[in-house]
Amino acid sequence: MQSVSKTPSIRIIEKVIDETPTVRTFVISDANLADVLPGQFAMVWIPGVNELPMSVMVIPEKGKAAFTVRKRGVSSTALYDLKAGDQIGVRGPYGNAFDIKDGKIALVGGGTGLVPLLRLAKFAKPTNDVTILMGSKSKDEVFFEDAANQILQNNKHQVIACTEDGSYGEKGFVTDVLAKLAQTTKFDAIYTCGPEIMMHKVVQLANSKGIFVQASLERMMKCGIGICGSCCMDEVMVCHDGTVFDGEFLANSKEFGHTHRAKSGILENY
Amino acid sequence: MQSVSKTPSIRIIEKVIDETPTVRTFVISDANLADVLPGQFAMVWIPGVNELPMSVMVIPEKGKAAFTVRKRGVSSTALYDLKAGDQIGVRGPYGNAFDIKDGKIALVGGGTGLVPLLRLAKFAKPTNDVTILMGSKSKDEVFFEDAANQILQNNKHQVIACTEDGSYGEKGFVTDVLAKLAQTTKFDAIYTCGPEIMMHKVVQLANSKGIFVQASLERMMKCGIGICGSCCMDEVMVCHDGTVFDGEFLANSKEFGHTHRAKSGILENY
Amino acid sequence: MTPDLSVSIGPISLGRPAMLASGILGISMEVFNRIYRNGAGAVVSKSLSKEPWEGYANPTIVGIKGGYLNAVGLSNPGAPYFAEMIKPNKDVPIIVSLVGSIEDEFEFMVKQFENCNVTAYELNLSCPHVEKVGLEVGDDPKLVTKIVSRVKSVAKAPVIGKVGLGTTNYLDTVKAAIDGGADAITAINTIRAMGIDVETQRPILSHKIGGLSGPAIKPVAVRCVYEIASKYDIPVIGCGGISSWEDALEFIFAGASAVQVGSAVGDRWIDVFSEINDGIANYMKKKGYSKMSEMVGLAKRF
Amino acid sequence: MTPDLSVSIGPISLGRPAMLASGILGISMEVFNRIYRNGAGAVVSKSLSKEPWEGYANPTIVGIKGGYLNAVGLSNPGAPYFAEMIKPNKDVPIIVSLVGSIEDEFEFMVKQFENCNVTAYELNLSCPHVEKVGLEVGDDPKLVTKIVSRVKSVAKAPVIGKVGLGTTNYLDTVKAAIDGGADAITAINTIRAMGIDVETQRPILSHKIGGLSGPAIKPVAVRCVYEIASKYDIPVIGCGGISSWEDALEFIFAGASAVQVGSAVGDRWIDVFSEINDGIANYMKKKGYSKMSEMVGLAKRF
Ligand SMILES: Cc1cc2nc3c(=O)[nH]c(=O)nc-3n(C[C@H](O)[C@H](O)[C@H](O)COP(=O)(O)OP(=O)(O)OC[C@H]3O[C@@H](n4cnc5c(N)ncnc54)[C@H](O)[C@@H]3O)c2cc1C
Ligand SMILES: Cc1cc2nc3c(=O)[nH]c(=O)nc-3n(C[C@H](O)[C@H](O)[C@H](O)COP(=O)(O)OP(=O)(O)OC[C@H]3O[C@@H](n4cnc5c(N)ncnc54)[C@H](O)[C@@H]3O)c2cc1C
Ligand SMILES: Cc1cc2nc3c(=O)[nH]c(=O)nc-3n(C[C@H](O)[C@H](O)[C@H](O)COP(=O)(O)O)c2cc1C
Ligand SMILES: Cc1cc2nc3c(=O)[nH]c(=O)nc-3n(C[C@H](O)[C@H](O)[C@H](O)COP(=O)(O)O)c2cc1C
Ligand code: FES
Ligand code: FES
Repeated sequence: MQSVSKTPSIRIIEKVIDETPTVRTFVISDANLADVLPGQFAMVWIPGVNELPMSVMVIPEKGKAAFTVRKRGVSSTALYDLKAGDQIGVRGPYGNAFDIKDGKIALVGGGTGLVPLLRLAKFAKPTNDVTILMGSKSKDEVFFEDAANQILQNNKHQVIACTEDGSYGEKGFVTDVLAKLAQTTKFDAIYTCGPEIMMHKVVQLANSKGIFVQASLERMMKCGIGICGSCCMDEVMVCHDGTVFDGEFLANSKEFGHTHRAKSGILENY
Repeated sequence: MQSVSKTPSIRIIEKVIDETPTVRTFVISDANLADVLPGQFAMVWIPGVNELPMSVMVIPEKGKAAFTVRKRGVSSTALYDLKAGDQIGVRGPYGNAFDIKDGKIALVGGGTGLVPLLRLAKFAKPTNDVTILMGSKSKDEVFFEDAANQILQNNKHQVIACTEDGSYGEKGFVTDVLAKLAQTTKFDAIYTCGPEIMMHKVVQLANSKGIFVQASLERMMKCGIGICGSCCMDEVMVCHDGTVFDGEFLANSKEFGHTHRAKSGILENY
Repeated sequence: MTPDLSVSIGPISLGRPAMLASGILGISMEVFNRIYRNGAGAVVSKSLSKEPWEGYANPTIVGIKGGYLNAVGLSNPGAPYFAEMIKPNKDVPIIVSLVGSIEDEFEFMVKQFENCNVTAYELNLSCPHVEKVGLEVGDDPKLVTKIVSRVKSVAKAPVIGKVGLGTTNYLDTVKAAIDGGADAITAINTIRAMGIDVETQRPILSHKIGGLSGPAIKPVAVRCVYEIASKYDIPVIGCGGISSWEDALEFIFAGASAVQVGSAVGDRWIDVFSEINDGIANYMKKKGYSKMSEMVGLAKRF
Repeated sequence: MTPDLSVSIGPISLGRPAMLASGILGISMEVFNRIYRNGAGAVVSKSLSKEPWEGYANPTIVGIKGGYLNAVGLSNPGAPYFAEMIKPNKDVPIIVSLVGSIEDEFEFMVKQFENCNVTAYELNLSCPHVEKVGLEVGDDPKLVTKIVSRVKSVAKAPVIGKVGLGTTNYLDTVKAAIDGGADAITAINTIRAMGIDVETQRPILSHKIGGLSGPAIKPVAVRCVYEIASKYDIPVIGCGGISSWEDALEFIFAGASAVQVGSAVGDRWIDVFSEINDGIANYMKKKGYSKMSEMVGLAKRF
């Protein structure tokens, strides 16, 4: 059984890796988080600032875990600005995990949505033929290409970077590239994590072709453990019933791809 | 590891055995208490009346435990008067246990003090040659003779009942009978439980002959778990450091055989 | 004969004894539906204010030894938004929790629910970590009487006062609520508490002080229910640390007519409701009770 | 450099930060000796009354989820008997806990200790389960001031007021003790609580209502220490649920100058004192503190 902590434990940031001009990876030692399942997340406390849900990034060394953070608002920027030696608090791991199917699988991610997908890649079966599609605006926002190739070195695999401006890899939205690919390749399963509009398109595409699909969702999270309700979507709590949901469930969701709740609990449009 | 409960759990009295006109044994099912070590006790709650420390009596059937109660004051009488089907609460087991030595051992008990000694007999090594001395005033107060023979059936053993009036077995105080016996038999260890004056004599005798000796003591008990201090004797808590103490410790005790504390904590003479 | 798990809390009748406590998963109609289907007797909404509130920054809820510490800061979508959301509801007994500082606010909020199916209003007189509302109201018995009687005068549904341990005697708050015409009392809210992280030397919650919930507070909550039920003739709803059918019965025996379950959802998930229902039904069968009301307050006979 | 574990609580100086709390193993000089040798900074006696008290019938102390429930009923051998017992004591810092209803009783008791080596008096203003004393005194701030000032006028040793959560604002009790001249405050006592056995439907304690202690109350106690230390300029001794060095530091950071350990003795035995000493010393080494006072109240800077 996985050991789950509900109280923040302080960890020292041991290493900071610049991934892009706005994305950094922070490495800590945490035996508990080192082995989380793909899709699971932790609550990361930036003392004095906020506590944010974060997917747990794969780190090759035993007993190490990491968070890959994109600098956005106040809180993620405060995290992004931390240095080696600084303290953060972590609790978790929380949430369910992707179900890994046999055969040809596609992982479709955007930005830090790649974090759970790379962990999924790490859990891939030797027989999985893995295609990773990574979307970004332009060349300087591409990251994790090497990490992906490294993790999948023993699998048949391809890593396809897609940039909207065509400055690197395939040109276009990652969803368009996936659609093209899916015309010729018969995927057995598609997994996605990233901006909700992107995931919504991926799920629609997969559902229309009858391909098994799972998406890892984001919502406003406070407790992370199914108490406060702030992460609710339809009748599920994304933190507890998810973050990973099947295409079938998502096809019936009134909220997925359309609305999410603000801090007050009011539904807002994407 | 033994599982120790600090909260009373309700048990149904399944059987009541009359041992003498003033002593009864009450059988319950309790996997936890069935296997306590010799010397350990439980706190027995007589709902609406009191909660008393009680040694746990050996019952041959698996998963069963029992209390053997002498009717004395209000509380023990209330317990004594319970019937099959009535409820009592139990928590425990608490306290330490006798150390069982090799060779010839003597168990010297009076009244319900026999309870932990019979459990010790049950834990005897196959190589132990066991002498049980049971003291009582007169014939109708003798009990556990059969139980003792039964428990020790695979050991070399003798069960000697001693009555003060000579109406059964050996005539005289159990301590006198022990003294006589010890002149001819070289005991490797002596264990005693019963009235403190009796135990005091047994310990003196053993110490004077250099025989290893242990006694299981009684004191006023409230918590049973080393919190309240009501059972203290010298610097030890009888419930937690005992109830079993070595002859060496007892020889240095200012209180053993002389004083015990009343409910208020005031020292009173025996 | 299967025992009847329905309960009456004064004028309020519910099919099952355990409700979802306020502030737990309490902002979405779909979630209410799910929890009701899973065995809750009713759902109590998150405490609603006149306007939407964002609440405090995280950490707002963390686990600690014996339970949880929270200072969510009463984030809620506001009464008008919430009323709109529950308008279509027909089946689920919803108890609307309200929070505010003065009578007028409460009146405004109750009016939002005129066309809603509301089982009762629960007035939060006891949130321990937001200024000017909750406990600060509950600690002012005169204000409590004013608020309760105003709500009584405008509400069509029964009114419950929810109390907790503040800086005045909570029994005076209960009395004040009774004087205002309250139909029932819920006891208790979380207890004001704090956790400090030893490594950073910082209070763990962003608000520093919050409320303690979960098993840790159960013995205190049972005592409060027992005291209220012994002292006053008003139905009580027990709340605080209930996570099993035994816990629920402990409150019933102390004098509660029904119970609410909060933190246990974080430990046992929403299965906790059917576990409680089944456990109580078995107990009733074993002991020969046919109705819940036969068990209310049985501990008081000793 | 080994860190200095000595603490000053106003006029009281102790060699180590953790004392044995009142009512725990607290009636025998030999036991006090043993606990002091095992690392306690001082021992607080069982609360003593003018005359010996027998206390309540068992069950008086039971374990429950998160801690212990007790209603011992303040059984104690009485101040005169106890004073006689500790007369020979030279080495062990003994804090004498006193309980009573009026100033005269306290004066009588203090006088018993004229020829004893008393480190301080701790006035129990907070026992939650005996009538006319403890909390019923603490809930009456005027009486508190009277008692404290009377004790101050006759006692040669410093005077500590021990508070808990009663029916008035405990901060008013603290204020009243300060007004009476108290040298320090101990916070908190057990919290009024109850457990009911579901099988028999009976209150478990013979006195029915008792006090909750142990880990369950720690977050509440930390909050109280933080509130007192933030509001008043008086040294505070933290008490409630401390069972590790981390727990002890949590209270220190909240503003306590020293701590008391009670229930943890039932879980970790008296080794708990040296565990706390060692843990704090290691922490100080790691973080570069040389004196305990450098750490007092550090959480207040956030
Ligand atoms: C399961 C999950 C995994 C995630 N994994 C990653 C990851 O690996 N890398 C990454 O960069 N981001 C991740 N995020 C997103 C991240 O949690 C933040 O939402 C994001 O960094 C935006 O923060 P901000 O700086 O804009 O917040 P601010 O601008 O400071 O946000 C404003 C307010 O909104 C709140 N807020 C916003 N979003 C959330 C949220 N989801 N939960 C709680 N509070 C919120 C903040 O508390 C704050 O009060 C994940 C989110 C979820 C739900
Ligand atoms: C470790 C241990 C094991 C024991 N095992 C047995 C046993 O197997 N069989 C047996 O018959 N007796 C046993 N006793 C003795 C038993 O616990 C009672 O002390 C005894 O039955 C006397 O009770 P009473 O009816 O006289 O009490 P009462 O007359 O009701 O006693 C008066 C008051 O003293 C209190 N009291 C007296 N003695 C004790 C005590 N030791 N602890 C707590 N409260 C006390 C009662 O609470 C009561 O309030 C044991 C005692 C101890 C300490
Ligand atoms: C995260 C959280 C939020 C809460 N929000 C509210 C609230 O909005 N209104 C209210 O009256 N009580 C609120 N409470 C208190 C609960 O309703 C309940 O009274 C308390 O948690 C004790 O019950 P429990 O131990 O079962 O959780 C909240 C509790 C928690 C843990
Ligand atoms: C069995 C028991 C007896 C107690 N007796 C007293 C007492 O006589 N006087 C007093 O001031 N506090 C008494 N207390 C309260 C403790 O001193 C302490 O304040 C409380 O238990 C909280 O600390 P803890 O959680 O470390 O036990 C008693 C507590 C227990 C458990
Ligand atoms: S974040 Fe609280 S329920 Fe999901
Ligand atoms: S009975 Fe309480 S310490 Fe032994």
